[in-house]
This record gives sequence, C-alpha cells and structure tokens, in this order.
Amino acid sequence: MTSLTKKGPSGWIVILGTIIVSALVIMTAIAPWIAPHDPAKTRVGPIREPPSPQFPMGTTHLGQDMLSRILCGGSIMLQVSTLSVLVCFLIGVPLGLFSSYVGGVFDRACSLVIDAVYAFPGLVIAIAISAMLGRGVVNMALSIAVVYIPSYFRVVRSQVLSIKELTYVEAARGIGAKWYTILFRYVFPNVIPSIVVVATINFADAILTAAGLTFIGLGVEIHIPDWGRDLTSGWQYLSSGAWWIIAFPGIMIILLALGFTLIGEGLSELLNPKLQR
Amino acid sequence: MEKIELSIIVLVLIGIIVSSATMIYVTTVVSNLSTLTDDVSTLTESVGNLTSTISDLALIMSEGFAEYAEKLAALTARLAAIEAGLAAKETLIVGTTDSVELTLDPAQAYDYFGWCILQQIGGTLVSVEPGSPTGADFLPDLAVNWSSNEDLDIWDFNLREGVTFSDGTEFNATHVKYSFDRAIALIPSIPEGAPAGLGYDAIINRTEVLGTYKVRFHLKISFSPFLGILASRSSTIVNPQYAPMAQVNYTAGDPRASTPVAFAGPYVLSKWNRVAGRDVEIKLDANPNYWDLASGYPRMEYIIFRFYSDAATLRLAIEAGDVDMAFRHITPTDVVDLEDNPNVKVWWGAGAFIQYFCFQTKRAPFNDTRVRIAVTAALNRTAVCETVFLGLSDPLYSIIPPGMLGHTEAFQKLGDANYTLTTTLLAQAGYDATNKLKFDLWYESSGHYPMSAEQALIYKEALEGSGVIEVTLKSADWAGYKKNRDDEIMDAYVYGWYPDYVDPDDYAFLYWASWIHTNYYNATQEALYDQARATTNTTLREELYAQIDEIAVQQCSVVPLYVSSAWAVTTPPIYGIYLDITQDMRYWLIYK
Amino acid sequence: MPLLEVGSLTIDYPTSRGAIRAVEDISFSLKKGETLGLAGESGSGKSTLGLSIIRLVPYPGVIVKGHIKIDETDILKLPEDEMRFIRGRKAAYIFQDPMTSLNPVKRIGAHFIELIRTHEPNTGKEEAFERTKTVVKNLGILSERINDYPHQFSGGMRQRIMIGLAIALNPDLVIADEPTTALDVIVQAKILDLLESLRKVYGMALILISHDLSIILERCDKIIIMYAGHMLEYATSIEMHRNPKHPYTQGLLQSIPNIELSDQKLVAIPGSPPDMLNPPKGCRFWPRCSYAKKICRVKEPPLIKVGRNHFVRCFLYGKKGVHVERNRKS
Amino acid sequence: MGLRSYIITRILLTIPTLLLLLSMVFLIMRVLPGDPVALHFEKKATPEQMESMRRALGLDKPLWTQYIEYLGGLVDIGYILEHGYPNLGKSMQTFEEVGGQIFSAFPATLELAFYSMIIASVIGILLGVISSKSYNSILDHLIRGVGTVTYAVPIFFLGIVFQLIFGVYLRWLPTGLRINPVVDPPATITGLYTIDSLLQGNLFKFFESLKALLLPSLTLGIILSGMFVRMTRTNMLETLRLDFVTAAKARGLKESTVTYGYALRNAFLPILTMMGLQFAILLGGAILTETTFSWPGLGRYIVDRINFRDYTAIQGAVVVFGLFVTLVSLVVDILYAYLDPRIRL
Repeated sequence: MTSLTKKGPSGWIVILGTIIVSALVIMTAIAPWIAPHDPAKTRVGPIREPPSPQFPMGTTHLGQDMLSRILCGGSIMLQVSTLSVLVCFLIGVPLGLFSSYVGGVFDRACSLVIDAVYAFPGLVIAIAISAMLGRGVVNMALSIAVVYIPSYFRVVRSQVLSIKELTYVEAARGIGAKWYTILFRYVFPNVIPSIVVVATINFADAILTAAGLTFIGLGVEIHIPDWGRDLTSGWQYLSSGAWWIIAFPGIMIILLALGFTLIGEGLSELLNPKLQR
Repeated sequence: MEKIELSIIVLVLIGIIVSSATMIYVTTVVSNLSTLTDDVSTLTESVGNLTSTISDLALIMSEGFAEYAEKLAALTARLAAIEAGLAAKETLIVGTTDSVELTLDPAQAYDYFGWCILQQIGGTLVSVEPGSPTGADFLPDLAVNWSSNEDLDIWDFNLREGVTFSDGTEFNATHVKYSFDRAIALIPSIPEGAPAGLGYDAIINRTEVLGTYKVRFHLKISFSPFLGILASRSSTIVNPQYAPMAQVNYTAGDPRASTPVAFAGPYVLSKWNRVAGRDVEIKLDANPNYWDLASGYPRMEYIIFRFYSDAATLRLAIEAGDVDMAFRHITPTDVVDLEDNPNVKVWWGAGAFIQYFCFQTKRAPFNDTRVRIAVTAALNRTAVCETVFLGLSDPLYSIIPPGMLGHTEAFQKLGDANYTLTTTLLAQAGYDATNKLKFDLWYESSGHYPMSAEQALIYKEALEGSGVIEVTLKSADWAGYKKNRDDEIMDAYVYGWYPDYVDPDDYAFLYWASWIHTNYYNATQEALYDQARATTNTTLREELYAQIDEIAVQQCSVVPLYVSSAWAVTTPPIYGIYLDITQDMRYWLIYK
Repeated sequence: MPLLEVGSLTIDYPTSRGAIRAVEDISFSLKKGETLGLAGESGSGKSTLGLSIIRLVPYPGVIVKGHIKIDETDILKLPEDEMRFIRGRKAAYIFQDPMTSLNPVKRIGAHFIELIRTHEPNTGKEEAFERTKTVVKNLGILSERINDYPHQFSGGMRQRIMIGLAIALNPDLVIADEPTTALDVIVQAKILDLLESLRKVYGMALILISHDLSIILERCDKIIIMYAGHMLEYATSIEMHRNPKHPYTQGLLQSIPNIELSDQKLVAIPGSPPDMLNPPKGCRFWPRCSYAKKICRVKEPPLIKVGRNHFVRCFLYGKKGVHVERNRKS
Repeated sequence: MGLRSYIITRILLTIPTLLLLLSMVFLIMRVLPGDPVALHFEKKATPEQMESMRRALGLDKPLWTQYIEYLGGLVDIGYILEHGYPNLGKSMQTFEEVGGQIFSAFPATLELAFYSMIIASVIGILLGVISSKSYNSILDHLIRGVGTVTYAVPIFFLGIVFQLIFGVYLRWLPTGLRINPVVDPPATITGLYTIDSLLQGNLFKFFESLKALLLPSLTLGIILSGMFVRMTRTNMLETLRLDFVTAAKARGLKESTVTYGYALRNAFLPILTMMGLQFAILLGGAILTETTFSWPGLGRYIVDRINFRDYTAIQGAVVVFGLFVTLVSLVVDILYAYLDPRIRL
C-alpha cells in the first residue's frame, strides 16, 4: 500500500478504488446486523414516503425501508460479479494460454469464435443466455461470463504470443522443459498483471451488466433486496416523482462500479509503460 | 484552454441555449397546433393555415424585430381560430399503451385491444347494454329481437333491415350464417383464435337461414349464456367480400385492413400502421352507413389512438393535455395521484379480471386438502389490494366477480390471514413451527399479469406470518411459466382470468379446468355447472353457482384472490364513458 | 552585442520522488554568425538546454532560474503569443530523428507553406508555394516532390527537409540537436556540409548539439562540455582540442578514434553517468574521475578561468589546483 | 493489395463470423425452455391443435432442416428484390414477416446510434484533447474523473435521471418515443425522422423529433463519451510527445494548428479504430436506452420478443445487429485507409 502511494496519482487512484470497494463489501457484510428493518418486509412505513427522520432514505412503493434495502442490496451484485469474474478467469485464461501456446488450427478456431463473440453487442448475448438459464445469481453470473471471456482470452493470447518468443522462454524450451512447465512457470506470471487489469474492469462491467439484466426483467427474485431491482421498480413510478427510490440505489451501483473502475484504471496506468514519464 | 476549444464550447452552449429557446418558443406557439394536424384530407384548411403559418414564421425570421410581436399576436389568434374550428369537428384523441396483438379478424383476434377496435368497427347480433351491472342485459344490434326454445338449444333471430356494410353491401341473414360457418371452419387452422377459445365448435351445431332477415342457430348443448357469446367480438358479422372462407385477414399491411369497408359498426378503420409488430397509428372515422346514425351515433367524427409504450409517459401526456383520454394502462399509483389533479377527471368502473391461487393437488404437500385449506386461510387478500393495488382492486371470495350472477362471499369463511385455522389444520397434517410446511410459490415475471412479483412478495409474507409455513418464491417468464404449468412442476402458482363473455358460465369452471393443471376434478361441481348452463332461471342459476363455491371452499383447489377495477382518465369536458363489467370502451357513445 | 545570452540557467524536472536538476547554472553567449558546440553523453542535459533556448523544455521541466536573451529580449518573460514569433523566425530547431519529425499526414510542401504563412500572414498561397519551391531546390530535392508525403522520403532527404524548414524564414539562430545521429555515416557528412554551407550563405549562428565530440571539434567555433547538467568546460574548439583541462574532456578526446594514428589506444571513461535523482555530492564527475580527491566528494568545484575564453569546473586547477599532464599523444 | 481487393477480403472474412453468430443464436434459442407453440394458447389447447400449429410454423421438421431453410431464406435474392429486405422467416408470435418488422424498427436504432455517436465523439474528443494538453493539471484530473464516473454509471440510470429532471420536473422534453404521439410522424423516406422531416421541409416535425431524440442520444452519447475521452487522452498524450509535435512547436506554428492539425490528426487514426470497436458497445447500450425511452428500435424489439420465445424474430435481429457492426467496422477500416496516407492504396 505504501509503495502504491509513491507511484503518484495512479497509486492513489488504486487506493481510492480499493477503499470504496472494501467499504461497500464491509457494509454489505454487516448489513443484516445494522439494518433498522427487514429489507424485504413490506409496509414497515407508509407507501412511497419521501426521506424523513424515521425513514432517512424514504420507503418503496411497497412501504419497505429504503435505507435497509440500500444497506443489504449490494450482495447480489457482489456475488454475481465475483462469480462471473471467477468463471471468466478459470475459462478465459487457461483457454487463452493453451490456445495461443499450441497455435495452429485449434488456435485459429478458438480465435474465430472468440472474435465473433467479442465483436458483438455483449448485452444481446447476455440477455439471450440469461433468458435461457432462468433467474438466479449463478445463471446471471454465467451469462455475463460468456460475454467477458473473450476479453481475457484476447489479452492472454496477445501477451503469450509476444512472451513466447522471448529469449528466456526459448532457453527454457532449449533445456527441454515440459510445455506445461513453460506455460505456467514462465509465461503465466508475465500475463498476470494484464489479467488483473482486465479482471477489475470485468468486475465493474459485470456489475453494470447485472444491473442492465435486472432492468430488462431478468434479475433475481423479488424477496431478495437488490439495488438493480429497486432502481428498476422505482423507474416504473417515475412519473409520480419518487426520486428517492431511483436515486439511492443508482448512486450505490455507480459507487460500486466506480470503485472497481478506479482500481482498474489506476493499475492499467501503473502497468502501461507508454504513459510513464 | 485553447481559443478554438473555448469557441467550440461557447458555440455548443449557444447552440443549446438557442435551440432550447427555439424549442420552447415553437412548442408554446405550435403545441396547440399539434392536436390538429392529423388528417390532411379532411383538414385541408388547417393545413393551408399551417403552411402559411410556417411561411409567416420564415418571414418573421427574415424581418426586423419590431414587427415580431405584432406578427406573433396575429399568429396566436390564427392558431386559436384553427383550434376552435377543429374542436367543432369532433376528434377524440385517445392515449394508450395497448397494441393490437396480431389481427382484427374476428376469427382470430383474441386480445383486449384487438377486440376493442373490432367493437368500434364491427357489428354483432346483440350487444350488452352500456352500464349493465351484471353484463346480462342485452340490446338489439344487428338483430332486432330473438327467442329460444325451452331446451335453450335452438335460437331464432330477426335481423335489422336496411343495414349496409360500410362499403354499401346490404346486410342479410346469409352474412350471419357465413360469419359463424367461417369462424368454426377456421378453428383447426387457427386454434389460438377466439372462436376456438370460446369453443364455438362445441356449442354451435349449425346456422340456418330462415329468410332474408331471419336466422336460426342449432346448438349442440343447452346453453343459456348464448347471447353473451353472440355479443362477444368473435361473433362480429363479417363482409364475405373481405373475409374469404379459408383465410385469415385484417392484419396490418393487408390493404383490406386499411380500407374502411369491412364491417358494419359505428366506425370504419381508416388508418392502421405498425412498426416491429406494434401499433403506431390507428384512426377511426365515423361510418357514413351506420344503421343508428339517426340516433346520433357515433357522436365523435374521428377517434385517433396515440400509442405510448409505458404508463409513465401516458400519464405525463394526459397531464399535459396532449390526449383527451388515457385508457389502459395508467398504473394504480399514477391514477391515485391523478385523482388529486383538478385538470383531469378519473372515471371508475367495475373490473372483470381476476387472479387466483392454484395448488398442484397431485402430490405432497397439496394432495392433502387440510394443507390447502390451511394455506388458503393464511392468505391475506386485503394486504395485496391495499399495498400493491392501493385499494384499486377488491378482495375476491368467489371465483365469480361481484356484480355478476352467482357471486358469493364463500371464501370469507376461511378468512384472511386466519392463522388460528392455519396452525390448527397444519398441526393435524403434521406441520408446526419447527417442522414448517415448505413449498415453492411461483409467479409470472414478464409482466403478463399486473404486479405479479409484488403480489407474490405479499403472499409470501402473509403465509410466513403464520409461523408454520416457509415459502420459496420462484418465477418464470410467460413462456416458461406456461411450460411449467403444463409440466406440473409448480407447487403453488398464481394465475389470472380475463372473461370472454360476461357470464358466470365463463368463470365457475375455473375451479376444475383441466388446462390449469391442478389435477383437481369434481364431478358434482361439473354437474352443477352443466345444470346452470341449461337454464335461464336466474334464481336457480344463482343457487347452483353458490353450491359450486361451497364445494370449492371445502376443496381449495383454486382460490380466488382479487378482482381488478377499471379506470379511465380524461381531460374534461368529455362525457359518455361507461366503464361497466364488460370492460368494453364504447367510443361511439363518447362526446365532448 | 551578443545574439544569444544565457545566464545562470537552471532547469528542474519535478517528479513524485523529488526534482531532477537537468541543467544547473549554465551561462554562455553567442554572437551573430558564430557556431557553438554542446557536447556530452546522453542525459547530460544538452538537449534540455537546447530546447530551453526556444522555451520548449519538455514536460514537466521548468526553468527555475536564470535568463535567456535573444537580441537583448529575455524570452523567458515573453507571453506565449510573442514567443511563437521567436520560434521559427528568429531561432529554428532541427531535431535528431528526421523520421519522426515531420507530420506523417501532411505533404512536404504543406509544411513549408504553413510555416511561411503562419509567420508572414500577408504572403499569398502562390507566393508561399514559389518560395517553398526555391527552398526545396536549394536543399537538393526535386521541386515536384513537394506534393509527396514524408513517408515517401529517405531519412537523409527528410533531414534535408527539416533543415529547409529551419532556414526557410532565414532565422538568426539555428539549433541542431544531433542532426545526423539517426542517419547513415555517408549521409551524415553531406547533411553537415549542407547545414554549414547554408549557414554561411544566410549568415546564421548555429548551436550544434552532439554526443560526438569529433564532429563538434571539426565544425564549431566554441565548445561547451556538459556532464549531468553541469558545464564542465568551455573553450574555443582549437583550445579544447589542443589543451583540454577537465579529466572528463580528456577522457572524451581519448575515446575519439583517429585514422591517422595507427597505434592509437582508445580509452573509455570508466563507470556510467550518475543517477540524476541522487546526484553525487560535490563534483558530479568524481565517482568516475581517476584524479578525485577528498574535496571533490564534498564541495562543488567553481568555474575557473584557465585561459582566454577557457573555463573549467575542477579542483585540479586554480589556487589549489595541480596541473595535469596531457595524456593525449597527438 | 489494392483497396478494392482489401475491402472484398474484409467482407469475405466477416461471413464466417456472421455464420458462427447465427448458428450460436440459432442453437441458444432452440434450447430455451418454453414451447413457442404453447405460448399461443392462452387457455386450453388439444395436442392436435398444438401439432397443427407446429406444422404451420415449420417446427415439426428436424433442427438442421430448419437451419438450412433459415440460411437459404437469408440469401434468397428474389425475395429481397421483391420485399426490399431479406427473408428472415415469419415471427412465431405475430406471424408477420420478421424482415419487415426489423426493417421498420431499424431506422429508429440507426438514428439513435448516429446521434449518440456524434455526441460521444464531440464530447469525448474535445475533452480528451483538453485533458491531454493540460496533462496532470486540475482540469485534466477533473475531466478524467468525469470520464471515469460516466464509465461506472448504468446507462439506464442516467436515462432515468434525465427523464426525471427534464421530463417529469421541468417538462421540457418527452420521456419516450421517437416523436410526440400527438404528431403524425413524417412520411418515410429514409426512416430517420429528423432527416425525413427536413427533406419535407417540415420544421415543426423536425423540432418535435429532435426533442424526442435529445434525451436518449444524450444518455447514450454521454456514457460512451467517457470511453472516448480516455481513448483520446491516451492517444493524444502519446502523440503529443512525438517529435513532429515538438518540431511543429519549434517552428512557431499556432498552438491550435499543432494540437488539432498535427497531434489530433495523427492521434485520430487509432481513435477511429477504437471507435469502430466501441460500436458494438454502443449497440449494447442502445438496447437499454431504447428500453428506458420506449424507443421503438431493434433493441426494444429484441427485449419484447425474448419473453415470447420468438426465435425467428430474435435471430433476425441478431443477424441485423451483426451486419450493422460488420458494416461499421468495414467503413472504419476504409476511412482509416483513406485518412492515413501511409497506407493509401
């Protein structure tokens, strides 16, 4: 951490992002103990009550306490994004490593498929897959993962292709190292920094995509508090001017996504030699 | 910052200011025009005025600032004149979020808005009297009087003479026979159409022409609600010239649909455009050949539908006065808000849409009647109606909605959130606070029913409030939901019903309807139902339906939840709106 | 009246880990038509110094002290608008790499026309075009080629163009920053000859920046030896050649190969340039200096006059200084 | 390789990509739960009725036959000449021609994408240039901050906020649809309302459609501009450090000439390429924007149709999206070749 602060503004950006993300994670984790009401319980107050001392963030269209929902509502997004990043990582990275290392027809076929997915509006694919799999955290995470695997694949592949030709890898091959030794001992460590950057951006994107899927009506069940769902249901009461149902969850989503974006942006600047002056 | 950047920013800012100023100006001056610019052919004078207005506008721009105010005053005056002229022409602008699903062919149309348009442009033999509380008071339409035999399986109709279709074709008995023969003949090829849904082929044996203006229906069964079926949109009399026997027509893009000639109703369809399977433009013109012109119907010369795609936008439009009337769907929240708005008027009416709770009775836990009754007793209808529908729906304790023949309060017996009964019965079945009754409650998630998710949440809360039930909420979109229903994998689920014809006959059978897949069947109930269908004695029918309800309370296979109410919002002065139990909007009765 | 006068110029590059002093306390002056050589290893601050003369110290460098006067005007106090007219018209700059110094998406002619019309707005398009043709012809390039793009030219040709752009407005001063380093050896001499002949024709002053002392010795009147931002020695080129004082200068001269000396022993200076973030205390050169004494590590030596127009920054000279025998054999 | 053969190769290369996408979507749609046939029966249906329906929709044939027929329909030139759009099959929900439905919805998406792209480019490039020029200053940090935040904003949230402010509170701008429903849309020439109304000289309709267009395209444009700012800034920073920029400054050229004529002109080429890549993201964002603003375009069409398991409709829309993206990247590549004299062929 201290070494980060020495790297100038980029280091600070990373720290800021980490603080935001960890604050939100902690908030979500302890929410069940600090939430004043059961977030799903209806009619704890009047319907669509504006922020008041009793309900600092107002109430929803079902009379649920907005504050409790804000406190608890991040868990779904965090779960979805973590899971999707994990899936992407576990599929995209080995696939990228293997495909680019092996090369040949396999590599070309993989690249073709991946490029086709990459060049396409990701949300369309996510929506289609999500509709196919049905609701739930895991299904949502999977449909998002499919969209972002290509990013990992491409980054890993381009890195491996350049690393593969480096002298020390050639040397390792020369002394008869096994392909998996070369891949995981020599190549993989060099790819990690780029993957970390992709992963943080993936986190932010996954959160936004999850919110988008919820907005289209493919979110989780109603009894689970979720910022995305509150934002969506608030939108349906837009014309009655209940801004608090829209504003608070929206800001929370932005904060969470922003946290990850900041980490990603800071890291990529730290790791991009082109921009170091 | 660089000069060029500054200048671009300044330019953009100026652009925004200028364009918004222009926009505000143009809107304020011309917004009154907007309601008037619709029909180029009939409103040539207003178009002429508009063009000169625009050229004046151009003139104003080129001329000095001094003449500006003067010109503007003249312009405003002229606009007022145009508006006055148009108001006299009687155009009703209706805002809606509805869209015709597919077609306006009576042999296939089976959606609310399709039927709504059909009702304005088509004629049926009889029609329900506007404002009828039960929906069982019939008025002559294309038929002037009718009679049936004792067994209720032969019905004779004397037709109105001198009626012509909008293209001038004379209406006679052959058209009636043709319409029903066609509807039944098309059932195999369009099984999803209304005649199939209503079971025309199971009811009507044949149609016989007794004379130029006399027609007889031979039914397969004794059927008292036959007039209700005849009043429905699927019994609209078609003009053979535009409705070939073996072919569905009247879809958008079909020139015949856009030609205002096909039917014999108060209006003709003069414009119908769709984009991506949704309506963008529908216009109705008064039918010059309408048989009841003498009585002053239709009262408005033109009906123009404006299509909004969400309720919020529709609400803003009616508040801004962009439309004369907003009908279907202003949300409950919005309509409650709008009641406080002095500039609009909210019209209330009875509803006929009901929702009901279904149990999968073929396996545990709901193969045990005690468990079903216990869960029914724990439901809280009032909470749903108050919280979700803001009091705009009413708790329903009988499958037949209030106002209709045979409505009872049978399920009141079990109460709402009657946890004593729940715990007692569940204790008998072996469930208690430590060994809770656990089941999945399913709801539809793609907006097919109103506020499904919110409803489900309240049901769950009420059920779990008993302390002995644990509910897992699950959902599927409409496609998946129906598949799950057919696959019988859902423990408990919420379903809805929209009547085809306003008669208890179209509701009572829901308790055991096989397509709901509850696997519940009760021969006694069906016998009572058949008996009620075969008599016109209302007291007897009422009693029979009450008995059906009684059995239903003991069995709890399908449990009624709530009945909707209907509302429309208008900008006054608009009169002649009847929101009765038929759910029909009769636009030809509306006037300003 | 000197054309250019630089006084105690100090330039810093602030970084997050402290400031790097790229140029420290450098003073010199240049008369019209004179040529000055700036020699030193890469990173010695000679390019920064060169760019500072047209006030284009690369980001994030800042001039913290000193003055630069061109024709008696302190350019450091000029507003940016007026500074623009110094650049190109009074003082022109020729960059090291001709391959990257031209706008790849602009035609050659357009570069010239743009330059001429920027500084002389009254010039018509036709006239600018004619002038471009003349300049290009003087460079030894076919005038038809002015409609070509930079990538269609070779490196030598492009450097000719850069020189052409530098002299097009007949400036009083041309700063050539390693003008030949990126070029083939054969082309190098041609380019320098072209530069010299044009300089003579137009009577311009020239500052030639190079890491190659031999080129500077050959073509300049005066020479400044730079090391880690400091001016270590300043002398006329004859004096420098004949009588180099500073151990660093001596080392540089020894590392120049001389074809005429068949038995020449090329000696490299041991060690490497210092880390500019933590420069050595005292004399910057002491870690590499074979004559370093205790005082060199503690105190910074002052600039001492050791002859007419000859200054050196070393404790070996002056009151406490010891004369060092010239090692060079020639 | 000449420019023409380059373009032809590019087009040929996109065919396998499109084919792949098509097959993927075809398969995904087929494994979705829910029988499209059952959907048509609100209440009751006999197995025979279901079977006849299945036959009518061609669902009784084996999967690969359906696939081949689908592909065959796509390249049926005669059909295209007759209708003006390719044969994408009949909608499983409404039985209308999917090609026709998409053809009617596409201009809306095109118009939205076009204006959003303009807004995003103007905001993005301008701010990116300013930011890069004032590198590491407060202004730079501010612009970068705004750019980063826009990246983290859910697109529909921005749209909703705009609706709330400009639609509900201020009532300046409509919250949805392409033109105020009270106004008849301009007669179709290009399908883009703003252009059609101008072509017909109807200023009133032009303003009306512009009003409706403003919020959606601003929403999409602003969200996208965050990425454009970042791209522009990075590329400008790299370019500004290149010798020819310093050389241009050393020649005393005007600051604006140096920034825009030299640096931006050169940085623009990589920016252009990336803009092409962003286009897919823009279309993804368009789906949410269209849903938010009830914009009757392709995105909303897809969302509408997914609930109905309308295979053919979704397939068709996906193909059109794919073609659109392909076309845009093709145009970008050609533009690149045109703008960069080094690869002018």
